Amino acid sequence: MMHTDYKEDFPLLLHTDATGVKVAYLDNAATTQKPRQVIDAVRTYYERYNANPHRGAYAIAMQVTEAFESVRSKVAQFIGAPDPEHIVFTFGATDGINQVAQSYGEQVVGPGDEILISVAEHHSNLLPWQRLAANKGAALVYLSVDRLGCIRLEELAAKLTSHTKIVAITHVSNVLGGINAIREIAAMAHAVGATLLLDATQSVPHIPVDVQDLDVDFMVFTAHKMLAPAGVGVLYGKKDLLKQMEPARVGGGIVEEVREQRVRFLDAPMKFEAGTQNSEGIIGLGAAIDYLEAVGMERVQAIEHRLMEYALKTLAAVPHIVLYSTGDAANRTGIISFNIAGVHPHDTATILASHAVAVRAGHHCAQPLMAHLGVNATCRMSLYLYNTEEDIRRLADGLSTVREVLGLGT
Amino acid sequence: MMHTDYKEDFPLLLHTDATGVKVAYLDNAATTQKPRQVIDAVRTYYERYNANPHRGAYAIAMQVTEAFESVRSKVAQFIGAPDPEHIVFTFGATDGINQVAQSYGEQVVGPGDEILISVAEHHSNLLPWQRLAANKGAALVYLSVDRLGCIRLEELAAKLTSHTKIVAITHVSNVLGGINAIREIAAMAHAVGATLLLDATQSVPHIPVDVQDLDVDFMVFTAHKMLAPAGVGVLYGKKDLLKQMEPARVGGGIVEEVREQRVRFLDAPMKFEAGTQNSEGIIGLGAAIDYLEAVGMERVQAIEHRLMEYALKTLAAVPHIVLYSTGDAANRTGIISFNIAGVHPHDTATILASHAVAVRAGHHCAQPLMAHLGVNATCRMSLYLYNTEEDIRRLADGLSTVREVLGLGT
Amino acid sequence: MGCPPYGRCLALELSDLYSQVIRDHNRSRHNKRTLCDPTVTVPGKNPSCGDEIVLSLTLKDGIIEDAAYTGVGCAISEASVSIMIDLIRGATVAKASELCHLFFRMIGSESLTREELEELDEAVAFSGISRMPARVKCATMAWHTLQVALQNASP
Amino acid sequence: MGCPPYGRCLALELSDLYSQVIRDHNRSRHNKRTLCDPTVTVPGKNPSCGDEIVLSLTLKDGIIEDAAYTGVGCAISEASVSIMIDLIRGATVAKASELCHLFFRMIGSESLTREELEELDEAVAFSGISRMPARVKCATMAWHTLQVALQNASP
Ligand SMILES: Cc1ncc(COP(=O)(O)O)c(C=O)c1O
Ligand SMILES: Cc1ncc(COP(=O)(O)O)c(C=O)c1O
Repeated sequence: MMHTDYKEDFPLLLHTDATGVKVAYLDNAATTQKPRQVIDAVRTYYERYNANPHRGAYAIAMQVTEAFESVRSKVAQFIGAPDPEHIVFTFGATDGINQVAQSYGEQVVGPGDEILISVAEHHSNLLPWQRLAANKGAALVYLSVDRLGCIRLEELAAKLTSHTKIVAITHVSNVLGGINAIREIAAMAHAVGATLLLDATQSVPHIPVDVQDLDVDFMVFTAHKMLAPAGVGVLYGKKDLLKQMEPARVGGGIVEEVREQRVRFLDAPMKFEAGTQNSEGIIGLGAAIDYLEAVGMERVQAIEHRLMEYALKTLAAVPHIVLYSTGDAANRTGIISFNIAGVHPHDTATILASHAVAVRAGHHCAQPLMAHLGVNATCRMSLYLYNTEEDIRRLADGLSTVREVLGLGT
Repeated sequence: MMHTDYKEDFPLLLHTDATGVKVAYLDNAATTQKPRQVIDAVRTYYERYNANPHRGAYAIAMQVTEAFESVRSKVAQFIGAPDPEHIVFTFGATDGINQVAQSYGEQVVGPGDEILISVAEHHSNLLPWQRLAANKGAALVYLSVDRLGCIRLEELAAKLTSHTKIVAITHVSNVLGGINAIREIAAMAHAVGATLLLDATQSVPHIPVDVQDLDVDFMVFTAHKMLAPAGVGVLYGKKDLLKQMEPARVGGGIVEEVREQRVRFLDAPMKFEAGTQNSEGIIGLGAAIDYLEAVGMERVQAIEHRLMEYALKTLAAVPHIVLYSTGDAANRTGIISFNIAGVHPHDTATILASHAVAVRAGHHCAQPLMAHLGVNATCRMSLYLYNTEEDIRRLADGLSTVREVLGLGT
Repeated sequence: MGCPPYGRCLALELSDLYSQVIRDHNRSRHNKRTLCDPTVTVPGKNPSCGDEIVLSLTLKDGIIEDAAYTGVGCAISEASVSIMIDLIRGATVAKASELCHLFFRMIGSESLTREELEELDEAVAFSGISRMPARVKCATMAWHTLQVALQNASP
Repeated sequence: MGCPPYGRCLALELSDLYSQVIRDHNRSRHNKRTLCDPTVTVPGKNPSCGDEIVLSLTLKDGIIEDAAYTGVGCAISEASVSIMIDLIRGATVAKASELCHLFFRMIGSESLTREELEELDEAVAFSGISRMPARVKCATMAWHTLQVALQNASP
């Protein structure tokens, strides 16, 4: 059953602790909570049809195989991929980006070539390219970003050259929340013959995403940030690209034939899924997509947009607050980075924690962006469809106590 | 609560289908069932303290971090590692072996060097080395095996040379079930300066394993074959080896400092755990180890040994059966490979499935071993602590019907 | 997702899977032999078991004069290739190609007309295989191999 | 595993974490300055927030004549380094090293004698930090840095 008060579906958000308090969970960019529907899907798998998929002729083995492959179809349809063969299951977004850097990057990047990323990339969409560039004698070129973490198309135009082999860009900054203009970026990258990898980790859970409409070449995202279990991710790739790639990880389940000194791999997507996959996680992802589709991604976006308008207004009124991305709620998802003047973000987060308000403090795995912003660290609140205005009020109220707790006056 | 009839703890094994039948689950070498204790640990995580570990100052984030790290300690103690820093969480055994091949293998293997494996290796402990050898101009050298899939120490002695850089051997063959003499193999490998990786995927769940006693350099295993969730594995490594390795996968959570063009990684084990880990799976692994320790690994081994004596006797009496590893139950775990004469193993497995008896048919991701045995494929039954003599009787009864169903007489 | 009864192999009865036709072809093996001078020889592989069946055709003037197979497979795959060979022996390449399409439509659970089913003759023994996903590849391997053989043979 | 109350930061009261001592050191910042001619300067880093605190010591004849720090950290880490500097200023290298050990024993939840606790003086403000795992590194960074500095300084 689906409620309009979505919190009702999330046992963790309903739980009251010994002091009668519920958590105001505002760390959704780190990971999201799981609805009953997902928790039940995982439990039902364990209790009714747990088996190793693709490997048995008995009833439960066939059932898990069918469930597993039906999630592949569901994911394809959810992100607008032409068919399930475009969908590779990974162990997370980080795993997916590393696979592309190793399998595809190793093939196409050579000395003197360039890889283009933005200064707002998560370390997971930075370090694989930094290493690839270093190994190959290629250059890792950075694009700066605006106040919402978005790249500027003029700068992109200036930096794209015939040497640019790969453009790897986040759809949405995990610190500032702005939505990049991917359709334009893809067209510009393709015009110089570069391949575009989209890190959609912070977009797929929050806004409608259509890979064919955006015309991206590769796209990765991670299940645990979209109501589903951890240890599962998705890599979408255009068919000819997947076809030309050797698997980055090799082992059981991906071969047509193994001889002592040679191997013939299966076709994509199977050839990329070496070893036993996280079936329960994949089945949980299927249930999460069902949940999100029942709500509707337009509606998810609208809910977050409405909450963001409230949050921007409410936080702006907090004394001594420093907001790192001001402006209105347009063209962004539900992420706000901030600090309290004179207070280290770790202290702010700890004091908020004592009010059972969960936000994250730190560099958010985006140290180059921190350098760009001229800070060591920030606090970040990040919304999802189950958040409420009350959560945001509790955040603002908690923030108002911070300086006093530290003896800095109010 | 722990029963002596362990089946009572496993909801899937207790479930009766519409026709009143329970499954006789004999495919434990592929994956094992999950006890209530593990299922509950996962559910409690989702309902009470789901958060991204190592990343938050709020209560549930600290709680998951503590739970996560306490499983690391538990794993260390379970396999006799000196301390938790030796334990790297991976996404499975396949992932762990690939990491060692990429991080360590790339460093130490050069042209003319040799990598020694057995013909009984699972593809996951074969293909990473086959590729490494090909990339480096090194040789992949095979050891043959005896009727239980064990290597012979004389052949090992003859093939170990000063060129041997890596010996990668399974502790227990996933097809034939024999237990390799790892202590001796380790000493012999070390005597020529080679590094030993032990694939303990089929041993750690079934027999007591102590990494210091065996003196292995690396060891991998996978959680889903030991009562725990899929998508989690463990890599043990000696400290100086882990120290000298660069991470194979890079991304968030593994860095001390990231600049645009350089990075400084954290120490092991953190530097190998890029990206969000499978926390629920790791917490489930902790519950699975608690379960196995409450039973006692000596007892697990004794239960399987007793069942194996019964199974060897019972299956030997099945008409037209061909057993691929005869003899008594000594020095082996609960795995038997077999065929019915004149019948393809896929047909045998399908007919067994109609009796709700779950065994696996195929090459078991061990094609070179199949070639060595002179078959394309076999059926395999594999036991775990919850199996019973009745499961084995149902297997034997089912097997007796196979030739008749196919019109080959009885 | 409902749970199928364990003893049912996902809703296909054992006697439907191993029907008389299939059992007969398995025993007779009349199409399991080596052709003297085949026009085209194509291996077909089932990666899940490592099985290989090699299909050979002798073509003359667009007619499949003879066909045979070697190799080993399970009861389903050997019966499927044997039944297929009976069907295509003497047929034109065009006709064989058409039978391929019909067979895949049937496996894909499309409902065929009575005439179409008659064309497939004994091969309708596999019409229920889609309810047994683990074995679909066994039934289709022969026909996939035939498609490749026909392509290779066409000038 | 029991669930700690959300509002409790794992059983450490906010007023214990941000005690008067810690607040005072945070405000006064009397040890936050640059030494003219330090014998040894060592950076300490907290990877979880990217913070860096640089500790400088002036040593003469085995005595820490002066000490100071620069850089930024959270309230806990800045208070910890400041309290540490007050403690070691004027102490012998041997004594400072002993204080390190005492401090780590306290953080590791060992129970110390009254005399030992007295030696740690204001640093006992961090005795409860182990109940707040996310902040342990903030409290210990100063002392880890001191250990490195003393090693670097010893001839
Ligand atoms: C001996 C052996 N090694 C490695 C593996 C690979 O384990 P996983 O698929 O969990 O990565 C398996 C099981 O599939 C195995 O039996
Ligand atoms: C933008 C972005 N990319 C990549 C990642 C990495 O995802 P994961 O840790 O699930 O691999 C994250 C989240 O941590 C992210 O926010």
